Amino acid sequence: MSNEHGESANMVKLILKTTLWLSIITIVEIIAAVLLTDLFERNNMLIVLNSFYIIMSLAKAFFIVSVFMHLKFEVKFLAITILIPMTFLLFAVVALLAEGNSWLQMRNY
Amino acid sequence: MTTSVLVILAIVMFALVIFQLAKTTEFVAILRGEDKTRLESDRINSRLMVVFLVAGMAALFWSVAYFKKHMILESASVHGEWIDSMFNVTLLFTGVAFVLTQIALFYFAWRYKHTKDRKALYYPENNKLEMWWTIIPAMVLTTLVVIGLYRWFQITGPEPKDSNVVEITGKQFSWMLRYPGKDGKLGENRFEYITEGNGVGIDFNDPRSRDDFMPSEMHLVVNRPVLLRIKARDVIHDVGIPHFRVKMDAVPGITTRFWFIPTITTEEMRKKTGNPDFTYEIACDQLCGTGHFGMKGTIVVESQEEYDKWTSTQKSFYESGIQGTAEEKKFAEISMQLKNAEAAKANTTHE
Amino acid sequence: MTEATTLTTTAIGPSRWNGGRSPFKVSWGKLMMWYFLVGDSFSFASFLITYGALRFSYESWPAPTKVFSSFPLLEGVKLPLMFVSFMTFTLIMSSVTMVLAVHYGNHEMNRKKVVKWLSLTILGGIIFLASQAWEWTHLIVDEHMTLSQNPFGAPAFGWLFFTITGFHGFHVLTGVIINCIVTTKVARGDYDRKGSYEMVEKIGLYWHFVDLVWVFVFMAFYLL
Amino acid sequence: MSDPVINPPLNPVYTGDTTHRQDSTGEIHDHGHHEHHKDNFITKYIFSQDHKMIAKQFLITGMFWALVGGMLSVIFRVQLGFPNQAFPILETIFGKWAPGGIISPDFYYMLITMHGTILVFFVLTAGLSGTFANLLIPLQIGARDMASPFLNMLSYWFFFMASVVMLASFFLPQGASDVGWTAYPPLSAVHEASPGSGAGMDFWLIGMALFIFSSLLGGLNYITTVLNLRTKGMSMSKMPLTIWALLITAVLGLLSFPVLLGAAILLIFDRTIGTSFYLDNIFINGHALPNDGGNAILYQHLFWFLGHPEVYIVILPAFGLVSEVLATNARKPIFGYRAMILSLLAIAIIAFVVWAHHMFVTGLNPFVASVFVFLTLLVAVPSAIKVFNWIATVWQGNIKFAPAMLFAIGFVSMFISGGLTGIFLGNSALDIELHDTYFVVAHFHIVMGISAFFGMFAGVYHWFPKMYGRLMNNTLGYIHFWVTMVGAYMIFWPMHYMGLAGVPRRYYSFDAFQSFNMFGGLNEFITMAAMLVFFAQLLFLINFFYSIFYGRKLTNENPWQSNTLEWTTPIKTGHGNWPGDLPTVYRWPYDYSKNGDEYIPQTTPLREGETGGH
Repeated sequence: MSNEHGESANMVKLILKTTLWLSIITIVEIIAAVLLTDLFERNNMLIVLNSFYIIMSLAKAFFIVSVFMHLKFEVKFLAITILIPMTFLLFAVVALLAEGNSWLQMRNY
Repeated sequence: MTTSVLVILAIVMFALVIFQLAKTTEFVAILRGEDKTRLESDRINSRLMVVFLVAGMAALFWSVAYFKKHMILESASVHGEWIDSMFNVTLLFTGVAFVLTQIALFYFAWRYKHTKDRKALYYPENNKLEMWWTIIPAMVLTTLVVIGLYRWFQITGPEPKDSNVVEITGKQFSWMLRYPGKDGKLGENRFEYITEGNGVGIDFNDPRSRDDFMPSEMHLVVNRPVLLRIKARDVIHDVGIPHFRVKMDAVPGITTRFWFIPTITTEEMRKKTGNPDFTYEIACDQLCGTGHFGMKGTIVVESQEEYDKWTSTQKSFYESGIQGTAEEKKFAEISMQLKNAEAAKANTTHE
Repeated sequence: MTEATTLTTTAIGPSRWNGGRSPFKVSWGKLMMWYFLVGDSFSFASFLITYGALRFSYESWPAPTKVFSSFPLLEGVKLPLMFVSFMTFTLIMSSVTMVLAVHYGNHEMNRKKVVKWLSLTILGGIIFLASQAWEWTHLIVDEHMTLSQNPFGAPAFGWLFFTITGFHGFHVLTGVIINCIVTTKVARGDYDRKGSYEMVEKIGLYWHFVDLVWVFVFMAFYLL
Repeated sequence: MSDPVINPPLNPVYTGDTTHRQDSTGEIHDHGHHEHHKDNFITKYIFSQDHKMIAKQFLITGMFWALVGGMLSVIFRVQLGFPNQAFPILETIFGKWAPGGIISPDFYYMLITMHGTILVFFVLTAGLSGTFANLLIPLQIGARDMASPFLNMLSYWFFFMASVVMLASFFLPQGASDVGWTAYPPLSAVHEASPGSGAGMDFWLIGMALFIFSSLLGGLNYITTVLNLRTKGMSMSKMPLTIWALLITAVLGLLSFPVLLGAAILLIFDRTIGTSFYLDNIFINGHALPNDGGNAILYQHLFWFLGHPEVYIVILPAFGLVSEVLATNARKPIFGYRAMILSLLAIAIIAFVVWAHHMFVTGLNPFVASVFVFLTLLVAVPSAIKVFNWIATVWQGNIKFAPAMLFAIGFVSMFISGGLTGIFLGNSALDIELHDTYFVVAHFHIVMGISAFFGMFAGVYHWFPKMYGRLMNNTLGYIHFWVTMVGAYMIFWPMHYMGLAGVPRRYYSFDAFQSFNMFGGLNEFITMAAMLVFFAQLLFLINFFYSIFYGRKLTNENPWQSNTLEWTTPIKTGHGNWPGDLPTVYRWPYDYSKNGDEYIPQTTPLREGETGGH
């Protein structure tokens, strides 16, 4: 940890830059949701838009975790121990979405 | 009451006696010298290891032979044979592994008991050995997975085109069956139509449903594929038919399915087993409440002619149970309500 | 990396703790907070996965732009997603103020600045909670979207929305409470006396996590 | 949570490592917490923050629950072994639950449900990893205490509260939960579905929620302690396998219990506020429920996402304890230390991607199922490696048959028997035949019930001297082992035969079915064996409690001549563990019979030409 003034100022700059990015992404997402949903839906391209949201959300998550939560500046192995468990979730998401889809096929009455 | 007290007293006394004996051995041990006692108990225990191994293996083989007639259930369906052969293959591999590892474990335990004049071998690692005993199980398991999945996809795959369809619905604590009737098609059913009289919610507005019949016993044609459409209306149940190797949960809200081909008629089975009362039984295999253990259904497997004769005697559920009764009025009312509700919904969404 | 050996040489008193070294160069408190968040992310994930699975089991799903189209005090005007954008920005901004509080705590041990930024964070949290309260009330009272019915379509949307945003709101609420406690402690000078503002950093992690979860809750209910 | 840092300059790396302030006092007597003035009875025995005392609390609460859980099984085995036979004493004790001396079905289902819940969670999770993680982690890694002794204490008290709630549920008018320990909705969600689905289920859910908090608090503590508080020289590659196993167990718990909490919260909502996460189209007791649009299988996914790792949470600590006991008593290094760690890690990772193998016949999508078949059978590989390595550890050893060693060997035997049947069940096509039959009961009781118990017994016999400074009676230990070993096989082995015949589990009686009712004699035999084994456990309890007070006093701080750090502490270990400096570690913990020395403790500096590892 350094108390050097320059480093501190740099950090503040990085924080503000990250804030800017987060805001831009959010604005873009909302604009897309409000203006483009109908267009994409009509052309059966909603999946493109949805993938866009997911990628953008992951980008936002990356910014929050790496800069705000400071993980970028921690020992790399710490980051690894935190991120590896998240891959289990990835598998669970895929499996459960597949399941949800099959429930749709099986719904009765 | 008094006998129970006596039994408990006897047990307590017995425990105390054992305990006293154990304490005594401890004192004796101190008197005799601990090392000596330890060597002796080591010897006893190491011998018991071998005794356990031999006696255990003997008991295992004896009991398998003894229970063979009970535990090997004649498979009465096509895929049952597949499952049985898979079972045998798996048993072969696991059996070999079981016998070898148990023998090694107990033999080593006996062979390498503590002696003063011998030192244990400092042998922390052998990569080659470890590699082999990773690769061999992996290969065996791959084989089993391949066989297993091949069969799994066959069993769970689409049913043959000429399958009969039977709908089976679980409720606490019985099974309700529905056959498609003469037209060969099951009518629609809908949850909202369920009443005590119309147990599976048949939609009588659907013309296909008018000839559906609901027998109390399941009849199947031998060597003819049958598709079970499995439903539940209150909690989860499970259609388990051990002789056909059939098992599938009945889940409220969704329809599950299982198809199979019965290969042995009830008559033949009676001869084979020498049991004149033999019946195929449906059991509930998923805990569904306090009556779970009595949730039985019965199945008759018969020839096509017998089956046709049976179907011809069955009365349609609509005609025998609904038509002209209070149930029909109730059904009409619900129909009306549903229609109105749907219309109202359509209106609001249009807004 | 200061090895513990230097400590043992000073022999007496505090140096009795002569352990090895932390592989991650962090205190146990921070490590514990991190792993707590990993665990908590699994509980959120269980809810969001539930959402995904149930949503995939429906033919149709209400369009978020239709459901969330009101703004307080502007009745009758359709402003799709505008209010939630406001909420999202509140949360992002409160995250920024929090990270600044952490920063000034760690780097400058500047009590005044830390208190200022923490207070703003709390304010952001409260605004967010108030907004959520308005949104819920509006949906329940005006739109009649409740746990058992949903005029916009699939009933599951309603109860999933209330459960998941409720669980998130609960996290925000606890975050606000903890922030209040820590702010008082900062103002009292507890951490100056202690010589470390790490507590601010730890609650900061928690607060950012709440923001992080919102990213996905937002995506699930308002975008997809 | 965070306490003031004392003298930060002296502790530059560990700002925040303040619970070790007891070490910073300079005066290191028996109790370290100088701030806690004197230990009175309450701070020493009840609200103790000493990890060793908390371990004992976990152990004794766990033993209480094991006794209760075991008793429940004996009672319901009476019904299975002697169906419809009246035992008036049952009515005397249980009143309306056993009218005419015959257990009622309601009571039977309540018993099996609570038996499962208690043994899986309260005994084999809290009692096993709670005890040994608390006892061994600080002692074996060379730490004064847990990272946060306060949270550690809280962890026990949450467990205690969970216990109270669970115990209280037995006395509800409608009885405790009776829907199976897995609590599948709708049975568990709909109040009228079953007598125990009402208040009993509420208590069950509250109890489980408290239990989850306890596990999470404990687990967080174990993980941070192992990662952050190791003594000098105790690198990850020098940790005893017990610590590895306990660390991985804690990670599994940390990741999977929150999901159970999620599942439980949704279930609570379904029960109380009218959501329908798990409910759809339910018509019960003559009326339809308003709930609409959920799915019952969803709960099973969430439950087993915890449930499967939970199986490993139960068995991994036993792996660790057994590895340690085997190496110590065979006077031989554990074979393939690195392979043991890697297989632990592999099992832990696979644990998270196999949960749906509990659901092959629940209407799971067949394709999804096939992925799970593949992943499930993968588990067998690391498990096989472990078994072979244990056997190789015994090979060419110089085995001392302490009771702990007997249980360790018994564990390996049980684990083989139960593990191999898992290969049948993991293969979905075969699972069609075996699912929910006694084959499954046999499988999981042997592989995670008895095996984990054997690991626990091995641990208790081995570390009892560390806990109480006295020795347990060996003869009683031998009797305990042999009766349990033989008896456990007698109980569970024949269940395979019943399972093959398709006999379903959770049946109160088999009278209704001619397919299942031919095992009467066998059931009677199993019941007798179960009683025998239960009484053998009483012997263990007598031995345990007697030895606490009257056992032979330890004369040597290292009775088993073991290498690990806990045996370098004094016989009466105070709070803070080591009276002087913490020990420094130079070598791995398995230097047995190396270069002519019978054992070389980890604290022995390396000799000329030696490397620290193996």
